[in-house]
Amino acid sequence: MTVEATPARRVETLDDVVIRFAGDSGDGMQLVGDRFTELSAVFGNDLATQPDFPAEIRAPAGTIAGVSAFQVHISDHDIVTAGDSPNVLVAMNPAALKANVKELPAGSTLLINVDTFEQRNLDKAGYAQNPLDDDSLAAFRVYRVPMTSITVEATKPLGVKPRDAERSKNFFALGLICWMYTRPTEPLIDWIKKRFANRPEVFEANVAAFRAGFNFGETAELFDHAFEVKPAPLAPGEYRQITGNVALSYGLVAAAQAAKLPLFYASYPITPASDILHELSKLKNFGVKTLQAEDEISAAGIAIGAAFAGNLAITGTSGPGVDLKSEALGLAVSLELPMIIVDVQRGGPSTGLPTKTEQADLMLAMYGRHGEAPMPIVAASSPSDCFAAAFEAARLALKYRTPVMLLTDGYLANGAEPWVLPDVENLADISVEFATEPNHGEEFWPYLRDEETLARPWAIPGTPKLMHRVGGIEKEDGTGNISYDPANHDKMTRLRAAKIAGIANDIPLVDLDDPGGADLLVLSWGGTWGATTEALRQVRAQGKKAAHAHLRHMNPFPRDLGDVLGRYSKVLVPELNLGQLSKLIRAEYLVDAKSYTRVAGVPFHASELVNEILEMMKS
Amino acid sequence: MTVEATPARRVETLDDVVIRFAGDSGDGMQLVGDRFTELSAVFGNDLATQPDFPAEIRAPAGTIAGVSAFQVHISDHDIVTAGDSPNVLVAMNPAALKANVKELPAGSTLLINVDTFEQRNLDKAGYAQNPLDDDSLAAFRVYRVPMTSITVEATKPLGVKPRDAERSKNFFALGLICWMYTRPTEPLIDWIKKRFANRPEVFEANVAAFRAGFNFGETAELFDHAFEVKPAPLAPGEYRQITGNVALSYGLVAAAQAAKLPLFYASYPITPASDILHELSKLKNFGVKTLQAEDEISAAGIAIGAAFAGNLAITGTSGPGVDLKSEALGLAVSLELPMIIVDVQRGGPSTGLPTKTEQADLMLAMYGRHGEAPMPIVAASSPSDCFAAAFEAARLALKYRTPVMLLTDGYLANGAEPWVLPDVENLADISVEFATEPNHGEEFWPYLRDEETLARPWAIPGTPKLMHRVGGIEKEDGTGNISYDPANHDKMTRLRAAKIAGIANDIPLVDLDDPGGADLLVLSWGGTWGATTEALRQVRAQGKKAAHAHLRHMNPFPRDLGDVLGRYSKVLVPELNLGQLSKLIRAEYLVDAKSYTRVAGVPFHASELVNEILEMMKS
Amino acid sequence: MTDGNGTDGNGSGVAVKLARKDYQSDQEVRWCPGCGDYGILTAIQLLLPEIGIRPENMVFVSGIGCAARLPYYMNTYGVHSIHGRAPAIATGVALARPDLDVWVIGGDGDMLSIGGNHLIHALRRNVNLNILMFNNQIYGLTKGQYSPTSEVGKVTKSTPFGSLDHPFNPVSIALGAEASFVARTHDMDRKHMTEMFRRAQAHNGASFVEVYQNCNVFNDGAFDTILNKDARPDMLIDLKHGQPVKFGANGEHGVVINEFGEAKIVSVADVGEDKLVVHDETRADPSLAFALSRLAEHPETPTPVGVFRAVDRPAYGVAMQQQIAVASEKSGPGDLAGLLRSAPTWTVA
Amino acid sequence: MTDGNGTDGNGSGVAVKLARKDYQSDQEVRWCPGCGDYGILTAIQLLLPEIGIRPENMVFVSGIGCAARLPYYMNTYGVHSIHGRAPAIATGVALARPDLDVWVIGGDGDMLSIGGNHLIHALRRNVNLNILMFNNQIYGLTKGQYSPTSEVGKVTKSTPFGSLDHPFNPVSIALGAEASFVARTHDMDRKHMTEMFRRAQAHNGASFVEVYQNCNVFNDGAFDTILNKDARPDMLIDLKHGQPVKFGANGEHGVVINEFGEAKIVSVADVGEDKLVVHDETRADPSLAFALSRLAEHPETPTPVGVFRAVDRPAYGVAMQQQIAVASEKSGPGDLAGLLRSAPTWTVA
Ligand SMILES: Cc1ncc(C[n+]2csc(CCOP(=O)(O)OP(=O)(O)O)c2C)c(N)n1
Ligand SMILES: Cc1ncc(C[n+]2csc(CCOP(=O)(O)OP(=O)(O)O)c2C)c(N)n1
Ligand code: SF4
Ligand code: SF4
Ligand SMILES: [Mg+2]
Ligand SMILES: [Mg+2]
Repeated sequence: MTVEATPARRVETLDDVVIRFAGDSGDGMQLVGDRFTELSAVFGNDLATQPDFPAEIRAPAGTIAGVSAFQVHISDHDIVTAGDSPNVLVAMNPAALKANVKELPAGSTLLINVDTFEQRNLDKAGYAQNPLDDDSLAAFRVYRVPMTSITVEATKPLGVKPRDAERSKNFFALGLICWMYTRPTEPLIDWIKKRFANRPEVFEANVAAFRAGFNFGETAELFDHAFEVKPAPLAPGEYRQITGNVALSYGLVAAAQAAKLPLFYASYPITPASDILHELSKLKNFGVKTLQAEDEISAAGIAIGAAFAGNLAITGTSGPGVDLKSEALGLAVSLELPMIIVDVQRGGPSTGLPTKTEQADLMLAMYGRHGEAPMPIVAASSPSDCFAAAFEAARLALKYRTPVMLLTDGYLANGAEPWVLPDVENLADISVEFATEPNHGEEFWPYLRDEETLARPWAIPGTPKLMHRVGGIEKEDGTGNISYDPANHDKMTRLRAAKIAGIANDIPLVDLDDPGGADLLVLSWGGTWGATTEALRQVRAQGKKAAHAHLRHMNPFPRDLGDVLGRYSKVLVPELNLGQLSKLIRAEYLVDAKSYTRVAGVPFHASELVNEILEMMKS
Repeated sequence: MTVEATPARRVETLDDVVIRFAGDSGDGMQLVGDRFTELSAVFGNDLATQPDFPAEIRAPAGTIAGVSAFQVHISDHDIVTAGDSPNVLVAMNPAALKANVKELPAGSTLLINVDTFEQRNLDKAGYAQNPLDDDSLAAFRVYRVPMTSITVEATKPLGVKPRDAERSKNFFALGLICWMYTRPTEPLIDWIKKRFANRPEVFEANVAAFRAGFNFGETAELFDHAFEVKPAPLAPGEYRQITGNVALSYGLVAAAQAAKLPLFYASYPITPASDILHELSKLKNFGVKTLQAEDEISAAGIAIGAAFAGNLAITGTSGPGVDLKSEALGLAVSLELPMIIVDVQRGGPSTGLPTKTEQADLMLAMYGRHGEAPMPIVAASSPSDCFAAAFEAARLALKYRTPVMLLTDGYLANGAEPWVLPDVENLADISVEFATEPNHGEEFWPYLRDEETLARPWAIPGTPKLMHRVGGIEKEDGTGNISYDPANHDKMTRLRAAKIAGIANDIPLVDLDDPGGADLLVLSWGGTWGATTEALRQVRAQGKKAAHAHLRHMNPFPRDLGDVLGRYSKVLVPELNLGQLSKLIRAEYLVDAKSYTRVAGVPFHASELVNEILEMMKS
Repeated sequence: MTDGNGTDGNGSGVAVKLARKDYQSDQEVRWCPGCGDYGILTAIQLLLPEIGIRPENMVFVSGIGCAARLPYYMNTYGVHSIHGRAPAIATGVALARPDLDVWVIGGDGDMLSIGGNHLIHALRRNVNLNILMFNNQIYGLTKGQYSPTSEVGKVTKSTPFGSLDHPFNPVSIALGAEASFVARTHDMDRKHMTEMFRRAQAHNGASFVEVYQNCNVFNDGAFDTILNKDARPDMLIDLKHGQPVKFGANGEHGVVINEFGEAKIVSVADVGEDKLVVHDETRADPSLAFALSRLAEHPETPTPVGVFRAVDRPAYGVAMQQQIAVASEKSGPGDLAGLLRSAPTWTVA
Repeated sequence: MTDGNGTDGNGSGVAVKLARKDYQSDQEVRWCPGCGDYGILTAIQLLLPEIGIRPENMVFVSGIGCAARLPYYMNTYGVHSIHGRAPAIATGVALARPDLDVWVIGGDGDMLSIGGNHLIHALRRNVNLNILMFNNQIYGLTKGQYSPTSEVGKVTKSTPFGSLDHPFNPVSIALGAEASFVARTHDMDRKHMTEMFRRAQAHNGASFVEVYQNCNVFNDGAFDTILNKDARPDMLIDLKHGQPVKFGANGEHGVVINEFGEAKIVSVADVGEDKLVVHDETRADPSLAFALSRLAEHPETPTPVGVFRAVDRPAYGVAMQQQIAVASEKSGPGDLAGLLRSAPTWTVA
């Protein structure tokens, strides 16, 4: 039998709710967070999630540094962020409470595992006195639940040892939340069954804990009623949940198929980019080649070699790795070979905040190579959008024979959202022709360019009659032979620049969202799409008019960006850096863009953007 | 006895002359160029030189690729460039003629070593027919001199074998030029004596060749008269000739003395920066430590370690090396340690044009690190100015505990000019105090900042009670302990930025050269100072009004730059890149600066800037 | 390497013996519970007071990784730098200040993958560094990818079908890189670790110590076959200078050098004690040390621990100082005014 | 490594024998007159037609340096890349296209200084590359600084008072890095070079060949003591598989392995022929090769040339292909639509 909500009970309906599961790294918060998310997805809510791992390897249990949290936002309407702050916080221990309570708005709900609130844990969390005994939590609706002990009780009949039993307490918490928000329970129990198929005792303990949690909500006098969040009217289609790193990996695989080329991914592990390597290394049956190089320079070099040899070559990393690849990327620019560099941005400078998000590598992508070495830049705007962004990066790289920088960030990489599966049968054909014949009488000139795209031919080893040498020294226009001629260097420098600039004619115009009559434009890019979009919804909900343009192509910009900017008397550029895009557009279009920045390693809150926008409207 | 010009002979006086010695790499053109320069310097002319090496290791003798040239500009007035194009070309072989003649204005003088104009050499140079036999040189005053054979003749008496004798032909050419421009000859003969002291036969041969050349001018009917360029009324003082790389090396040594710190230079050889390593490695008795590292990353790391240990630490390289150092420089920014990175810019991207000059690393210096990692940038404007620029870079690095980027270029590095020796007794004191005591009660807080400069204390190993750890992970403001706190990261990011921005209050205002009434401002930076200054002199000589500002500090800019720019309706920014400074000032001050660019690996010609300026005045 | 007197003349005139706490920072130690790194840290912190170099004269430099966190826990000067670059940064410290005692701490990825080049060059230069490489045959901090010391076929996050790379033998590569001091120890035997660290610190020049370290989260038990208590006698070959290479509970196993210069494991009973190779750390030729290093193809076979090689060679920092001393002796202390006039000068009145 | 039939089926059906010219590009060769690089280039261009792999199936990858200019002179596919990175770039070519024959060319600075890490990792991975390192013990292209193979005390532009760094022995470091094929030859003996290059090319996996090369401009005569015609018999030890290691005009000198596994030079008369070590390239254990490599402390002592080591080990590219084949076999060719559905999906009508 499965747990059923008694039809009689009262249920209050909500538009949306933001729940954060917080506990020790060892408490399995990410796991129950994922489960709840999937239940809600399958149930039909729109949703967005945001995990928050500790940066430490594994900080001591019970300490603030060791707290791991998972926030999920579910709703009955289309949403774009994981929510500014939670309405409900599940705190498995004092540290989890302390680390998260300050973000809680007054009136929100607290589910606390009281069993853990004894002296040792309070000390570890740095609580002078037990917050449950003073009025520090007065502003919240606090539920004190002995999660551990009930879990142990519930699993005793199975003969589980207490120490093992305790491990299931996260499922108790999940059960309770599932009751509170009237989630279907079967899929979860099936999942536990599958997951722990070969460890029946664990399976049983977890199920027992889950049911205990669910029943606790049902029977305990604590809660006078449960809530429900109705399914959202999402666009029809087949959906799945996906994180940015997985979407990006699939986007690369899709691009390789659409280009009819083997995929070669060379990388050196680094947070938060490692999962792309992990994901792609599973896909050997797709013919995907992955190599864990000895360092990032090698990974970039390997990708260059693979590109020369005719593969769709990618190297992925985060900021520190991009620094190291700089010289190799300059070579790729000079060789004019197709290739993608993925930069999953994290907090900098230097080692910075490895597990946090940031947008501060835009200038590095633009200018992080000596000499004039221009490179197209594509930025993803949401976890699922990483699929399309990767595909677009591949299209540009192949068509224009150029390295392309693909920017995502830690928030997109680990965040998840529902995604309508694309129709893989009808992916755009982005395949390009290899050169097969001499292109200059009997000779082959590797730098004889296509008039329209200015791309040079891609002649791969194994092709008779097209043997040629390429290198990083300046090349004679056309023949590609070494040339120290001043005029030729000037010409080639401008040709390389013109080729990249010309891409502006091959990308969409600014996708402008203007309700009409706005004189303020919010210009955003990359991972802040969600927060910015939500902010504008709220602003408009207040009857105010503001326009929004979100950029995917950071270099070159859409060819109409100048005109668009010109139409607004006020331009606001919100960024998780000190104003990098704003510098670029000021230089390019001489518009007095105002930049709103926050460099805290966390996504924007829609609310702060709303305030900023309203402020600026006043002024 | 020494050669003396017969008093009788007629001599025409010139304001200035530009002479270019051109021959095969093996012909010793750099050597005679240097000698002529020194003679003229000691004679009292103002002068500027510009060597032009072949990029090849050693291209086959007689080929265009193998041509090596040396241009020297001597004058009786203050000059700032080596001259746009030569008035006199000495061509030791057909390749030298072919490679250089196209730059010769009509009416200029050609001294040709006719002995080399036989078929083999003409073929190697790619001459279909002998240019001496057709009228292709009609526009020039051509002197056909059998330099080789006369040299061989002149040295026969000494019993020198013809093959060896030929080697002295460069001294023949030098002798001839010395006669033409009435240079004193003793110093030269003394020099030859010293240089070849232990090879008397070579000494005698060279002297004989030199005299033969001098006498040839005197006696041959070819030349109806000689010329003279009177000494220039230079500012009083003791002068020497100096190249940029040597001046920079001495500037670092001076800075170390003025800072009372040991100098540590870690580098990996790369053209055109290697000579700094070569120069400093000679100065062991100055206590200078130099290390040739295994690569540029290591060199940067070694400098960071030396800085942490309390040395004045420098790492020098060119563009490709700066790419590689990016990650380490980000660490230095995060550690807030004093250090200088020298970038002797060369033609890029990638290997580019290693022996040519360019200004295309400005954006790399500004933005070539992931995350927000600001760094002051100092740029030298002439060969001798590299001394002062290095000193200033050290001052800022030490005072603000920050890595500083010092930009020079291939033209400054190898170019030479007379330099008034600074008074080393009265160098500014740029020494800073090491921390010696706890700064927070009993504790030492490595990131407790000086209120005025925002610099953190420099506590070096060996100091009791101040033991501390620094690292690249974000640090808590004050204590410097690892901190993942969002607000702290935002604060530290802005503090690092504010520290660098604050330097604007510690550097001179824009040094503006405005004759009054100008509405056009030419804004230049770095190695183009000479060409720009010369261009403005010529413009003004035509009675036109234009202002000039040349920047030494590229980040931060002088605090009044915005005002200055605001005063002019037209701003022209000439650069040897695709407009990098112009982008920076457009973004910063929203001024519609027009950028004039050339990326040909060679310095600007004053003349092209003159045209550009006049054009812009018209518009 | 500085000489310490083992006492902290704290101004009071009274000499206070240095203690473990003098080398412990106030930072909470943060490795996973059960991590081998704890034991190594303890061994270091217990040894230093004995050596007696004062904390302010010590610098711990590391790259990035779990191992590389160690400097934070030392109450000395320290740099937690960037991935792979610790040997370079430490070189700068050691050459700028030969008076300091400089330690380099890092993992197998930090030092042999991204940092491989700096390591081998520091070793050949013989910079005076005490280099401890914690080898857990995995990338710990990035949560479990294989490393250059992982065995072929290793299944990790980045190699779900098993790794293809033939691993480095850290001792072999160090010897191939002309190292003057090379040793191996492991996190299960504090006494042995302490002895190896002591020797490394005492050595003039670069000393390289490989420390087998258990990552109980991502590569638990990697060394069990040789390190679990019962296995040790038959699986650990304790190298002792001047003594025949023997092991086994009753010294029943031994090592001989065959006609190809290869180290082979034999039964002492069969070949006779006198046929065993007598270990000599001080051989100018590293061939013996190299041959012995090959016994640990991977830690499934009997594995030598102890000092493989310890030879005298001028330390780089000292030689650098000497060059400066000699030059100053010869040309006198640098005179800047004179230097500026090293080329012909002329005066304009 | 591709198999070539030595003929160029030029469509015409008539098979044309490949000749030297088929491997020569139209670029003028530009090294200093008298540079040892010329001879090496000639040896390569004369060998290739014999091997018979068609030019279009060959790729020459180099870094930066005089040596690294070589690819421009080959009428094959080629990449003149950036300083030190050739082994990495070549790895990408070789793994993307195991059907190609990939050569890596570079100098001692390119491969052992800035490129050291990529080299040792390419060797341990056993990527199918033919790596030729032209060792002139100097930086040629940058006009004469010392290199990681320069002898201690070398006076160069960057070390006017003499260098302090103990040099690498390229063969030793390659062996320490688990190389499966290691050889040494020199630019004065085309026949020997040709043989070594042939062997290197035929080897499956990474082959490393050190080529002593004279830089007559910046380090002229670096190898004279061993290479000048009269010296050679007594100074070059020509290693031959399966034969006792002997040299000297009349084979009067020999090499024995002593009880410490060290290679020592002896007089054959004194010890007797049968005491000489019999060279065996194929030993699984690299100790013999390593011991022999130590004979060339620096080229003033008798120096072995020839193949030190040649053992079979799966080439990385082949193993990579196999993993893919097996996976495709097992799970069928990749189905993108299925992949997207690898997580639970739900449908909104
Ligand atoms: C330039 C750069 N690349 C990659 C990383 C990510 N990273 C940090 S530590 C590490 C390897 C950790 O393994 P190891 O060095 O063996 O140390 P352990 O954690 O096992 O002690 C990696 C790949 C980084 N921090 N910087
Ligand atoms: C990143 C980078 N650093 C430095 C250089 C300068 N550089 C070019 S070749 C070279 C070394 C040349 O020596 P080697 O590799 O032995 O080749 P050789 O010229 O002796 O044949 C150096 C330092 C460069 N081109 N790129
Ligand atoms: S991950 Fe492994 S190595 Fe790192 S701290 Fe945890 S147990 Fe130790
Ligand atoms: S510099 Fe040396 S190595 Fe380079 S080409 Fe000339 S002789 Fe050859
Ligand atoms: Mg490890
Ligand atoms: Mg070399």
